[in-house]
Amino acid sequence: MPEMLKEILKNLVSKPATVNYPFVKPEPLPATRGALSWDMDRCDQCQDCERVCPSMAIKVLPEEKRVEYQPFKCLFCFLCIDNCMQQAISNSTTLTAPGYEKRVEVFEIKKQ
Amino acid sequence: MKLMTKARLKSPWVLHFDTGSCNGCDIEILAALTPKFDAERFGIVNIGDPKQADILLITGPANHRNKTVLKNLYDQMPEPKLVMAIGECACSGAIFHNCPNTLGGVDKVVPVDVYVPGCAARPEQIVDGVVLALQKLAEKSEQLEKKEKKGE
Amino acid sequence: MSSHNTATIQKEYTVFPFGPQHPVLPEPIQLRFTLDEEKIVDVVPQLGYVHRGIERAAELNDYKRNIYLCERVCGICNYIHGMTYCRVIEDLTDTEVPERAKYLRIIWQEMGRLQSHLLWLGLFADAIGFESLFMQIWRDREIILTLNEKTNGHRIHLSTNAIGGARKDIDASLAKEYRKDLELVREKIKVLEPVFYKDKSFRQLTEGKGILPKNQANFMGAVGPTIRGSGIPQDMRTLDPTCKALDFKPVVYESCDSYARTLVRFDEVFQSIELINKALDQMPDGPILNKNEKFPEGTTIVRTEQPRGELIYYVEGNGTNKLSRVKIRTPTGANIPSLVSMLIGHELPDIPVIVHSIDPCISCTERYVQVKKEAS
Amino acid sequence: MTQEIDMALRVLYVLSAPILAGLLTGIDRKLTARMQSRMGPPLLQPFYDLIKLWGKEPFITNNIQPTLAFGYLAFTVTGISLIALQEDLLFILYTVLIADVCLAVAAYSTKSPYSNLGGKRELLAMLSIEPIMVLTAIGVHLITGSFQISSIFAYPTPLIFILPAALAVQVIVLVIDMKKSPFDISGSSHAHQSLVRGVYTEFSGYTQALVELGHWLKVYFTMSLIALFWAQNFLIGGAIAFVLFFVAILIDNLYPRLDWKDMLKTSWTFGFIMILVNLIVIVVFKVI
Ligand code: SF4
Ligand code: SF4
Ligand code: SF4
Ligand code: SF4
Ligand code: SF4
Ligand code: SF4
Ligand code: SF4
Ligand code: SF4
Repeated sequence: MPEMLKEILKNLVSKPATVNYPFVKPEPLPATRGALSWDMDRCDQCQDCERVCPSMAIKVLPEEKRVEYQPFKCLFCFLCIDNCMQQAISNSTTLTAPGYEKRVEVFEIKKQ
Repeated sequence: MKLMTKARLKSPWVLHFDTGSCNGCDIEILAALTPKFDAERFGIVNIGDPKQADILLITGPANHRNKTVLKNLYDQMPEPKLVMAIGECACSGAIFHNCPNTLGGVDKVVPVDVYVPGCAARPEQIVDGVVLALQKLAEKSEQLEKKEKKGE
Repeated sequence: MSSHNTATIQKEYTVFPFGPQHPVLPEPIQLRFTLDEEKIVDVVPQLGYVHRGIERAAELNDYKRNIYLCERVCGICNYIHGMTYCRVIEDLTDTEVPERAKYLRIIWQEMGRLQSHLLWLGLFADAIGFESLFMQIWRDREIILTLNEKTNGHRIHLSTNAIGGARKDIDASLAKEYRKDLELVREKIKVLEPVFYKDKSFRQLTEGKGILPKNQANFMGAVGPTIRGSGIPQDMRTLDPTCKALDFKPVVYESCDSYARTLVRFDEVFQSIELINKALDQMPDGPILNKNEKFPEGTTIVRTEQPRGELIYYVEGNGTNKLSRVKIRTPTGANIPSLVSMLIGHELPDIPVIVHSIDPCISCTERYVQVKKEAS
Repeated sequence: MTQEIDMALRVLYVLSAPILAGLLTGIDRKLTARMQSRMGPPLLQPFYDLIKLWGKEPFITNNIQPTLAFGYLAFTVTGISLIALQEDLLFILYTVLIADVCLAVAAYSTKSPYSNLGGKRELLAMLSIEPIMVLTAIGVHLITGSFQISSIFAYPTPLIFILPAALAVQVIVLVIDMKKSPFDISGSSHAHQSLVRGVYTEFSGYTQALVELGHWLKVYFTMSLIALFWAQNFLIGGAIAFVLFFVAILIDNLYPRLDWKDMLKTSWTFGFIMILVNLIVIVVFKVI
């Protein structure tokens, strides 16, 4: 007797396990590692994040007073968040969106 | 004529090639085909034959050995075709940026149409990426048809 | 290509390339089969398609940055790779790991194994054309991945390793979810037990295929489920005192064929769930991270058990922030000689079964295999 | 008047074949998906695939391949038309056999080892279903005294009551024809096997569309035969054929792929014995 029979018939009559993404978007879990952003009011350009980043996705340019972040290079390991003394980096639970180009995100300190 | 474009959008068959990824993205591509995400909803079939595929999914940073294989596979695919770089290391080398045998991103070998971030790229992101790719496919399809009309 | 192989081609055997791009193998390895009709006469593995040079990069980086590079030696056993690297560095810097972190490591290590074994059982089903079983197992595997995401935010790469402990903790409410979800997985996989134990067609396909006798397994240096399926209880987890405290015993099957290797993995799924549950129960309270800013000095070896077998990290430190040598020996590399010996004499339709039965993972294997320029 | 309606029905049967056959494939994919607790593609998916393939840039491996692909389709269509004309059963079976040969030769005509092995296995698949079909046809002859399809209709009782075992054996034929596991050895719709796409490997663009359409029609043809043999009422016949179709999909999901030896073994032993026993029972007990 084929042993899968019961399971298959059960599957056939029950609802499919499919989440109809992207038409149905499930709530992201609170721990989900999504896109990063820099709060430049807090950042003191110490370059700690650049130093710990294992894939060199961050460039801190103290002279130009800005941070360049490459979401298409980032591993979402969040070492930068853990290591920033100023807690200037924060993450959302929204996943980084795919794109036609490799974006570079620039965060600048507003000039007074 | 519009029917053809619609059919193309409804039936993107994919070919997956690993150019030295860590497997993370490969298993997520497979996960995108399995019940929870079921990419077959969009007509996506993992076809395994470059001559019959529409979208080439590449994972991994590409290296000196497999770049010829990759180029070959790309050339064997008939038009209209698209290339998606899945995962950070396929996009830019990411963690493998200083590995001596990697090229740092598959766009050094073949033109890439859609970049999907994430390490590993999650099935949701891959599905989003396919949606983007389909928009591009629609443009390509229309261009192709215009060309055909001119040719006649 | 060996001269032996060229000689056989002249006798007009078919040379059948399996890979590097092949749907049965998600990863690019090429096995060149020389076939007499459908019978395998010779196999020449061709490697190098995923070689990246990770070991070299690990020597170029600051040693602290390497954790996540080592995780990405491979995505499937990522946690164990990262953990082994951390343990090597802890050894070299004399860092004491807090008790709680040790238990956390066991939990995530077993989560990785669970995920990997389920993945493999599915892929194996797929390789033999059992699509419904593949879908079923991968559907249930999603529960594990979601659980991973609940704790760490990632489905695949956990990124919770840190030198001297762990970056994340499992609190009481999470532990409850772990127990609940793992029970769910256990039930769902239990349902499939008759398929693996009894299903006639499944047994017909795997029994007696790819025999690796006990002494041969030892001689060829097989590791992991491959050697345990040949009746030798070799498991690196027995070296781990924390694992010992949870009275861990390796799963062993005696029949030496693909079927035995499948059952080892199937049983280990339940064993892993049990281990995680025990670890959750016995986990002491306390800190999880013990920072130490010393630079690694000296040489050391750490052996751990990956889902596919023994993993060895050998590291030389020289008292600076860079390491002078990182050497990783992975299970698939150790199993390839066994694979070649298993394949010869079998027929073409058996290839997927046998190749899969060692669970070949090329990603981690190809850091060190010497790359020769391919002719043509 | 009835003759005209009859004529119209026959024309309708041939003309609607591609649409019905495509829908069947769609239903197949949907059912398979649901058995695997997936949502599955839309019902019209096969048509989208076909139209897309038609619009793809063709890579022709050699000159003879498109002709053979077309031959595959043409002979299958001929087979279906011959059913509509209620021609000689053996004639119909061998016409469709030529279609299969076309496919196998097309696969052989290329250099790819995958394709060649696939072609070889396609021949083996033919080898295992043809005897069953022919034996069944002989059974029909035994009962009705003729190979003509019209004689089946003229016979007083539906054949389902006389040849039940032969009907059951048709499941094997259907499984092999649909290229479903355990017997999807020569090629499958998904790429999950050691031969990649088997016989289909070297087709692309419009030749692939032709072959794909041919394959749908081949399944449709087998199902029509099943429907024809066992009932005189189209609807009942269709229902029987559909039940068998469902069983074939179920079997696909229940078994892993076996090799060609098992396929030959199953069809030549199990299939033969079932039909032979059926025929012997008929002859001995004079059921007719
Ligand atoms: S570590 Fe924090 S404060 Fe320092 S540069 Fe980075 S973001 Fe700014
Ligand atoms: S990073 Fe540390 S050691 Fe280096 S200059 Fe700054 S404070 Fe000194
Ligand atoms: S999350 Fe990790 S990889 Fe990404 S920028 Fe931060 S440190 Fe770099
Ligand atoms: S992007 Fe990350 S997970 Fe994906 S293949 Fe590359 S290293 Fe692995
Ligand atoms: S194996 Fe060769 S290429 Fe790779 S890291 Fe070592 S020396 Fe470099
Ligand atoms: S090459 Fe290295 S790992 Fe292999 S046997 Fe020799 S010493 Fe051991
Ligand atoms: S054995 Fe396989 S899964 Fe594990 S690390 Fe190596 S490549 Fe990855
Ligand atoms: S073979 Fe060459 S590279 Fe290898 S250890 Fe000997 S001398 Fe060094």
